Amino acid sequence: MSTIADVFTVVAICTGSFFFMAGTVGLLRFPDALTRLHALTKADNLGLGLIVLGLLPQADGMLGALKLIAVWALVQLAGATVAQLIAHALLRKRPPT
Amino acid sequence: MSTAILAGLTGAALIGLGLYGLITHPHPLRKILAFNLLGSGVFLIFGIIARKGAAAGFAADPVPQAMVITGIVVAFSATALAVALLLRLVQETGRTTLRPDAPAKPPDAGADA
Amino acid sequence: MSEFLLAAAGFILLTVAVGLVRILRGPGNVDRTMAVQLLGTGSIASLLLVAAATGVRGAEDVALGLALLAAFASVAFVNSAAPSEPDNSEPAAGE
Amino acid sequence: MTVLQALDIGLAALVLAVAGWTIVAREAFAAVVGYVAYGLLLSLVWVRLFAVDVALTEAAIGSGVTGVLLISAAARLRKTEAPATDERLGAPLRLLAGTVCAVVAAALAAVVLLMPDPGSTLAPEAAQHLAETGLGNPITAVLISYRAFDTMLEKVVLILAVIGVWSLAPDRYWGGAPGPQRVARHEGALAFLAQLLAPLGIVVGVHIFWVGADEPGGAFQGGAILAAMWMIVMMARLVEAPSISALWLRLTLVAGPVVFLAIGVLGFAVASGFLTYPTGFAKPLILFIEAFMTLSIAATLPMLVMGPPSRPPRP
Repeated sequence: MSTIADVFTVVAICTGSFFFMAGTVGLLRFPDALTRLHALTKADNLGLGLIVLGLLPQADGMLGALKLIAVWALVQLAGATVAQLIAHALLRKRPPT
Repeated sequence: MSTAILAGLTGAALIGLGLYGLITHPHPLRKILAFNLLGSGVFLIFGIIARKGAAAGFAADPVPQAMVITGIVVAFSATALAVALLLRLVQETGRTTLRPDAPAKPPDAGADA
Repeated sequence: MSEFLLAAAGFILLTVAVGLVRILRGPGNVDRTMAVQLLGTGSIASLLLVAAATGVRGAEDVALGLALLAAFASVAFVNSAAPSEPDNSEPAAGE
Repeated sequence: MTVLQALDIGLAALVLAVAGWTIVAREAFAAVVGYVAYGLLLSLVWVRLFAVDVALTEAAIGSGVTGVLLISAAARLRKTEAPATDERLGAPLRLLAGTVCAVVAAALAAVVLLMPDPGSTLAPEAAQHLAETGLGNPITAVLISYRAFDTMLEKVVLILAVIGVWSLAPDRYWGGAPGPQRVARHEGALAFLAQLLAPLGIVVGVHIFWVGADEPGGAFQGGAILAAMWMIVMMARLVEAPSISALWLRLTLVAGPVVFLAIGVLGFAVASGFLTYPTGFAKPLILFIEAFMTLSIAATLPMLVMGPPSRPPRP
């Protein structure tokens, strides 16, 4: 049982780390701010989400698991809003050509 | 090398960096920033003192930790007061320097609310 | 297991730190804000991993605090970038 | 070298790199953004030092609230940066300053390396006081019982800072309110964030204050999170900053130190002196004091960030 949980953890955390790397590569390589924003939100949502998912089997008790999920939900909320706000700020500065 | 010594060395380097910024930057906001850097370096040195004082079943001596917590709050209030002073100075004179021989500029009306 | 978690934490920290090159390069302040946003998420992830590996008590609460403040700096940035737009055009509602 | 050591060294290098950036950056805004990142990394370092209470404080105050203060200041001071660069020190002086700072850093590094291990400690005294208070978190016990006097004075410092900031207001604005005005139509996303985040944040803030008796947390950390939540609803312009002459605001600001002082003076009558607690009642009294301190901190930090009043008082 614990082996299955461990394998699950390893797979989820590896995938999550991959998304963080993808987000960074996007942030560095994409040509303009709006596409970079797109890359950033992927890392925010999927990267942290998968890591939290992977840590859930290792969490101690209900409260620990609940806190992990709360962390993810809060970052999700913050990431979504900040993406909106930044996109707004970008559009305001540069009206569509 | 243990984590605590590494953190202490980082703290020493941060104090050096912060001091350098405090001396060389002409803009007061940058000085405030450098001052905060210096402060956090001091706190890290407190961190190693706490970690080395681990005794009585604690992972770290609680007394320096408590001092760091009060220190962070006091550093914040000093920063806030300094920033408020600076903004008021700019609002009044349009400049960030107190040097009497600095070129006078008209007060910046655009220093908005 | 804990070795793996720590390695993952180090890897994530390293990648988001590479992302900080955006702070250096800019070009705009928007890009800098995005780099910090990514670093914030990455630090939360590595904090959770380190906490699970080393078993520091209460580290989830630090992650919770960081998560609450994740949007904080970015909101301040957006607010200060466009400060005086609907400011005086409308009288304060309410009273 | 173990994985953990590699992680520590990487983290330290990263902290130093970001700190270096805040010094060498050309624009103040870029430096301030670096400082926010620096605060985040520093709270990771504190977790690695097993100082979770400090990590929480650093995350909430060092990175979060200070970051907001400096970001808005940098945005407002952008026009003044170019004139200030005229006053840059010359290269020889900068070299001299660099040498002096390197010597200071090297001396401190030597102190760190020569520090005895295990070092001198006050932990046994703290542990003894911990047993008397009935608390489980030694740091809270140090803050409110063993070194209570420091903590009380520190609260007074916070109030002095608020008075200092307020007294920078022009005469015509005295009694007015700081910060932006409330608007009827807000930017959708920001208002949504604030409306959703604030209730959750209040729960987390109260939780961190409450568990502070036995687990990492406490009045400072909980209060700082509550303060951040108040600031976010003000930034979203859902609520307006109160007028600085509002009685409730002033009462909230002084509530923490006043209650602390009152119970401290009561110590003369019912316990063994100033700022001591009667045996058996220490824990409830400490939590009572901490509740008011949390409220005071939650009110003080936003007032410091919002700055002096910027509008004339309403007639």
